[in-house]
Amino acid sequence: MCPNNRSEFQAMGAQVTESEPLISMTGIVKRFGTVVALRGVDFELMPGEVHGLLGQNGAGKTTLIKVLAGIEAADAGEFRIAGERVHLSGVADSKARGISVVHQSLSLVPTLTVADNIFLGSESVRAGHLLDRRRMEVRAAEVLEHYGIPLRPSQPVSTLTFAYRQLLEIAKALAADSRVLILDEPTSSLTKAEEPILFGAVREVSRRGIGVIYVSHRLSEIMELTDRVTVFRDGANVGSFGTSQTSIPELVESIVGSRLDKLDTNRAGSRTEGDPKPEVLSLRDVHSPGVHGACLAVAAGDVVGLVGTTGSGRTEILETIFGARPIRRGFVTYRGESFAPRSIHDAIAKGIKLVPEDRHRWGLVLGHSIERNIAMANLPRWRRWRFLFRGDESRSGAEGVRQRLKIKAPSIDVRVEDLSGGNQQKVVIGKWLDGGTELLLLDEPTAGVDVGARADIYRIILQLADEGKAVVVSSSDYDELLQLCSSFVFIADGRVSSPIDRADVVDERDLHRRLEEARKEFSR
Amino acid sequence: MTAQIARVDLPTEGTVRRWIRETDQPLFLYVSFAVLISAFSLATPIFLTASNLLNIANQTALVTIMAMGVAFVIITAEIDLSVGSTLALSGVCAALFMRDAINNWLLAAIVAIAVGAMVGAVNGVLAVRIRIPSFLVTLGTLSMARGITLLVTGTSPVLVNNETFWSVFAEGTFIGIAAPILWTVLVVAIAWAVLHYGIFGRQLYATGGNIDAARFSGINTRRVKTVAFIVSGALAGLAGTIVAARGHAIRPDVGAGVELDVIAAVILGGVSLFGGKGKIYGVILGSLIIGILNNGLVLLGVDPSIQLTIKGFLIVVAVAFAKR
Amino acid sequence: MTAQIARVDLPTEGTVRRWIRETDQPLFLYVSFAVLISAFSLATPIFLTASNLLNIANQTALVTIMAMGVAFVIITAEIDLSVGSTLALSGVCAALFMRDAINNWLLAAIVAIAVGAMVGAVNGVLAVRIRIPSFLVTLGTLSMARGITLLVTGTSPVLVNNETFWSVFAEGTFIGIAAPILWTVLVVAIAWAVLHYGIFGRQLYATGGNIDAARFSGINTRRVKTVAFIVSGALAGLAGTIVAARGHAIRPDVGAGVELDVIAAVILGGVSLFGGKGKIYGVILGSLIIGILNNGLVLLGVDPSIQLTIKGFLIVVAVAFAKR
Amino acid sequence: GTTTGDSASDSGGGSDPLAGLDASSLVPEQVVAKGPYNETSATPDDVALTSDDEARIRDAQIKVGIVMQTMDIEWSTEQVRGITDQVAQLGGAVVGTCNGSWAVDKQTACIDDMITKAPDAIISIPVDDVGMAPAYARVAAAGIKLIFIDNIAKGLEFPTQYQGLVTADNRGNGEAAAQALAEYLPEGATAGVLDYGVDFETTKERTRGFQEWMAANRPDVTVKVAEFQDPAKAGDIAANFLTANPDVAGMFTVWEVPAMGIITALRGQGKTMPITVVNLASDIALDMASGGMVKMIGAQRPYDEGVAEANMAARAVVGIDNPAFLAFPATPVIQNNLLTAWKSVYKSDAPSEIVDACAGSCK
Ligand SMILES: Nc1ncnc2c1ncn2[C@@H]1O[C@H](COP(=O)(O)OP(=O)(O)OP(=O)(O)O)[C@@H](O)[C@H]1O
Ligand SMILES: Nc1ncnc2c1ncn2[C@@H]1O[C@H](COP(=O)(O)OP(=O)(O)OP(=O)(O)O)[C@@H](O)[C@H]1O
Ligand SMILES: [Mg+2]
Ligand SMILES: [Mg+2]
Repeated sequence: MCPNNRSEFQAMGAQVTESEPLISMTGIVKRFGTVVALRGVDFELMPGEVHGLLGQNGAGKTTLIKVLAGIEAADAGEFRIAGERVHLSGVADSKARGISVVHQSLSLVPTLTVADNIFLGSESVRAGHLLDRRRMEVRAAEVLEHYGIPLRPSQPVSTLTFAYRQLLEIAKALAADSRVLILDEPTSSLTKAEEPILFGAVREVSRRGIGVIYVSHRLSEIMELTDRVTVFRDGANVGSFGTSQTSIPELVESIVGSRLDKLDTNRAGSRTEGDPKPEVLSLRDVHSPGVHGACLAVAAGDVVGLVGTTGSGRTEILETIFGARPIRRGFVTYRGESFAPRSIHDAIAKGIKLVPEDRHRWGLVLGHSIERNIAMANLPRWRRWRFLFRGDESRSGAEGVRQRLKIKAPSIDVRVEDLSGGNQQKVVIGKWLDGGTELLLLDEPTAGVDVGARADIYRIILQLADEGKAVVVSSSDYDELLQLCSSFVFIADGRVSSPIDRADVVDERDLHRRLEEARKEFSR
Repeated sequence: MTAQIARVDLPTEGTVRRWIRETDQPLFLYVSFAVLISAFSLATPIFLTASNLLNIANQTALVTIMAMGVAFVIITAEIDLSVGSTLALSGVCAALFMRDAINNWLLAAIVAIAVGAMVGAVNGVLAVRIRIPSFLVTLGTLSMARGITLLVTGTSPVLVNNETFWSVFAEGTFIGIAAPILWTVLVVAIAWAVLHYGIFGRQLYATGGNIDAARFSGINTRRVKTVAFIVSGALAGLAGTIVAARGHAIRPDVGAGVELDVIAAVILGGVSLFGGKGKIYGVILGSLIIGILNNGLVLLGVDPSIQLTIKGFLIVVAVAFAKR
Repeated sequence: MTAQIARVDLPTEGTVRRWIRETDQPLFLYVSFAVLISAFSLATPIFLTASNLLNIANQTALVTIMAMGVAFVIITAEIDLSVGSTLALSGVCAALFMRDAINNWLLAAIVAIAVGAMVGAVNGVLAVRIRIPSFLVTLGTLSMARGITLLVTGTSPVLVNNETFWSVFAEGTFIGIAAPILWTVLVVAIAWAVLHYGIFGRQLYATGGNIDAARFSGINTRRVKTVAFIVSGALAGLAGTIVAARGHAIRPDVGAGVELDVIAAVILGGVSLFGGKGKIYGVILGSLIIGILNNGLVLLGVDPSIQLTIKGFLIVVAVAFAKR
Repeated sequence: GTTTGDSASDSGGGSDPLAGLDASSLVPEQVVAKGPYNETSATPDDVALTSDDEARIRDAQIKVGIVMQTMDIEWSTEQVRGITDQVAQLGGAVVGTCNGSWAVDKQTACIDDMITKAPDAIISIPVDDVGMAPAYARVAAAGIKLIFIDNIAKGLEFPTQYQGLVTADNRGNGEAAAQALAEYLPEGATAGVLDYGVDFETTKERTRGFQEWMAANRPDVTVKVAEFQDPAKAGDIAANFLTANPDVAGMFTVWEVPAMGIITALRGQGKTMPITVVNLASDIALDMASGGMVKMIGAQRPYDEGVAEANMAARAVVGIDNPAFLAFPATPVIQNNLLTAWKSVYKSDAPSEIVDACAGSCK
């Protein structure tokens, strides 16, 4: 980044005396209609510290952040920035006070370019009202390059895939000269390959005395990155610990409020032994937009993990199987017969279901109720006399999903946009829980889902597998893959390696190493 | 624990407010509706007479019928500006059919509805397959249909000489209720069932709410949208039939500009132009409110140049006050 | 509501298609534009004469000017149906001001634009603060403004007796180009600068493209939308001034229905009704294409009924063929 | 084109062929228009009221409803004013005025609303002489008297279903307009007609009058016709028509709105040519006053018509027979009788702008 900025940063770091907290909140209360999102929360952020914020889905993390960002006004409580008591008048106000946020649900303008988005609301101007386009593009390029983010300033955001949008969100926050940097689940679909970009950036800014609030459900990240953690439960602060004094099991316990029995992952491995099971799906040299000669075989009871870096084309492969991308070349056989899904409609009718990567774009009608969203995917099941819709069955079905996945909402009539991120993801999974699934495709299935619910979802997936369904998982969370999968394939630029058995993989580092090897293979 | 929160907190909010928030029912419509009715019935005794109410129903019939179809289209986040011209074209076709081919009321009606459906299908295909913004498509078919109508009639009216046709679609009454009203009731009933109790309704809402999510849930969004356009066209065809029957003749320039009234009724009824939202009875109230305004202001003998102003004002107020 | 984003796969698609998508340039407009021009100039020699081209420019001036403002509004994902009535109201106010108060061309023009801006402000406040769907708000102000215009004039034209006014806004020429064209050029230039080189332009696109993102980025989306409505109103006011100058008088019923032409030009110009998208020169081409169609078909002496049909057809084809 | 250039110079200076003319010489000997059942027109005196008629009417305290085709134009306002004044004069009251907004369904609604208000008589101009017929039939069925303006609804019977029709001599005005325009057309010239491209009886009559007179008296003149269907677009159509036909030396059109369109178009093209038109309105009058392009206006008498309609309605209510058809004779207006004509049509002095613009050249 340009030197003058760095000096600005240092200047700001100097301003705040070590003793005084950058942010201190006491007794913050926030209600949404019937829901109490924050019930008297205390929170403190010191300069230069990386402060982890943990809690179940719906615990109130994002709400607290919205209050900090001036998006929501607290109903009660005291809020100080650098010792000065403030009542934020709005986002502009909190920006002006040096708070910049990476939001959980993407907040980019798809019709504008990367540079435009980075400087949205803080454009550089020439002659009063005219934009200084060149300056913006140059500065954008500097920021992106400085933090090693692989994006072109002139690229329109509508062409970016989810992971890249997430990186752009981060770049946007970094570009703002800020005192406080808030990251709300920035890694939900970043892979090991991009983690260094993010972690490097976080460490750098904290070195400059900037306070960082880091929300994540990936406890390993928390342990690695943060100095201090605060845990929320049902809108209340249930304690802050120095990261060094705590451990993952302890954190899990205080998050969930009870001890969580770890899945025995060997079960996943063990299922691959024994007599050969019928093949459900096989791709041979399949070509489609973004997929270049993919080969893949999935047998009943298998849980195959797709391992790849961002942009590798995992999403594309899944979408191709799902009929969302026209197959240009190659052979697909599905449950014995050759199969070329003409449309998603087609694939779903044949029992192929996809949990998409970007829940807001592909998963949900945000303005509709939980019930409507779940029903949307199960209309054939609730059909009566060809034309009519069995509303009661649909409601009880949705109610069942809500309880099974512990979706935190007053009722199934709540609009999905009013749910917390993780609870929204649960709804997306809930759409496909029951009803004629033969092949389940999961793209980042547990992005933003808390540890407790995550375990439940794993159980459900493994249960499906045991019932003889086939499952394909794309996840950037290697721990997740290791817990779920019976075998792995490695993906790079739309091509697929030969599978390896779960039993042959030791741990996350091992998995990452093998991916790197595979990518070298491909590039040769 | 989550459940607890729900149980604990639910009572704290008024059930009415919750009902409004959770279901997007345009409560305000009831209110402005009630206000209007009471205001007018206080102002003039004639207003609440049965005959006058039937009067209003009869006058709003056309708009209500077309509003049902247009609502379908708008719920899928598309728009249909062509209903006015479609009405004229299909009405004229029915009339010509009776004059030059077979003078049979039923066949004529079928012709009209078929023609309307065809226009709708054209709209659908162009908007959905070729992906032209439906605003443009339907603006195009609007002037095309009108042009064709003027051509085939040579701009002069087409007479209808078929007693049965007249009475089935306009003059006949059943337990004192005029045919157009009965047709409206029938259409509304079906639309209601389809939208709120039918599979197709769910598909419409999902498609309009988030077309990608709908597709990824296995809904054939193209089919859904196309069908919506066809329904809209067909209902415009029915409206055309009624117009031809009412006038014992139909002019090629009939129905020009009616699309705005129809869309106004739909939006006033709480249907969102961005799709995925709206209720049938909202639309009914919407078109009734407009009808009542027109009727009441005339009964009060308000000066027409002021009527315009008042009407615009009241519509805005109705909604504004609703949002409180 | 945020705009839907089409999923795309960069690597696999042709560079041209990609270019069209990435920069939402309505390429097809160029093409259909070229096609139209060549077709007409082949069909009739008069078409390409300087006088006729000025003719077209002069005819499209009003629509183009208003289209600029309406484009601003539509880019923020709102809509403005009231421009026609606003034109009439502000033109009439200017005329009355000159007749009954001070007969000064400049003050009169300022009055007209101020009145227009005021109507726009009303639209803005109702649509943005009270959150009434702008379709309804502007439909309301449409009939209110018209009603007021008819009231203050008693339906009779208001005469304008001010040579300077006539020549500044209508009859005067500069290097052979009529005043309305020059005004259009001026407005277009400013709109262009604001939209594509100004902060405000960014804010418009952001607000229309993803209002939450815009808000999260500290953009005062309410202010942005309100200003867009005000601009739209003010430009309708300018259009009203030109109308009054052209006729040496202005009738209260002028400009009825022009909103559809204006919106058509905007959408044809590649501006999305869902907001966040669109380019100024697209809008210009949009309104020119419509103007050229009207002009060419009359030059060819096509029967008006057929004209309608052809026009509708060509508009659809132009876009359809564009999407290939 | 050169032709227009010449005619421009003609119309410009004192050599204006109409300058010395007596406007009344343009009026056809007797009313040309014929009634719907080919009746010849009565005269306004035929519906005048004797003092004892008036007495009976006063006792009846008649209630009258008005249903217009639009309320956006001066002509309608004047009609309503004439009716309202006269009804008041006769001790009655206008119970309501409804705007048909050029739409069959809207005007049908108007009629039904009026019937609901149960006045003694309804005075109305149909937006659609065919499609409105059943609605108007209901008026008679409800025992309400019905007086038509300009045109009856097809198939209605006099006097059972309607009790009178009042109109202007549209065809006569067309003839007068043709005669006036002819003065400006050199041998073998081309005249243009900007016609309303919709089957609307009133305007068709005017065009018929114009074309019949030309055919009969100036066979050397070629008449070219352009049609508009949306009055708002008439100006553009005119501009394009004149560009396409540079030989056109003078224009006739069917009412003031398209006339203003032509004027605007010509101004835009920096051309000028003689225009004749039907219906007196202030904007075209201003142009005429200042010796502009409008040379002759075939005026109607909306206020007087309104008075006559009120009289007929009143007579019908108290059971006095009306003539079936009353057409007010054409009232040609040229620059030299503009001010007097205005006063006789609108019962008030012409607006000051017009008087100023005359600069003494009008009376
Ligand atoms: N706009 C809203 N309207 C109603 N309820 C809301 C709204 N926003 C949040 N909530 C509720 O507030 C509670 C806290 O939500 P929040 O998003 O802060 O949770 P979170 O800790 O961020 O969860 P996650 O880890 O899933 O992101 C949830 O129960 C949610 O349903
Ligand atoms: N910067 C980029 N701009 C536009 N398209 C990209 C970009 N990077 C990748 N893509 C396209 O997106 C496809 C997959 O991107 P995506 O990030 O979804 O891959 P993925 O393997 O699903 O990784 P992830 O699921 O973590 O995003 C790539 O194959 C490529 O076609
Ligand atoms: Mg959250
Ligand atoms: Mg992906």
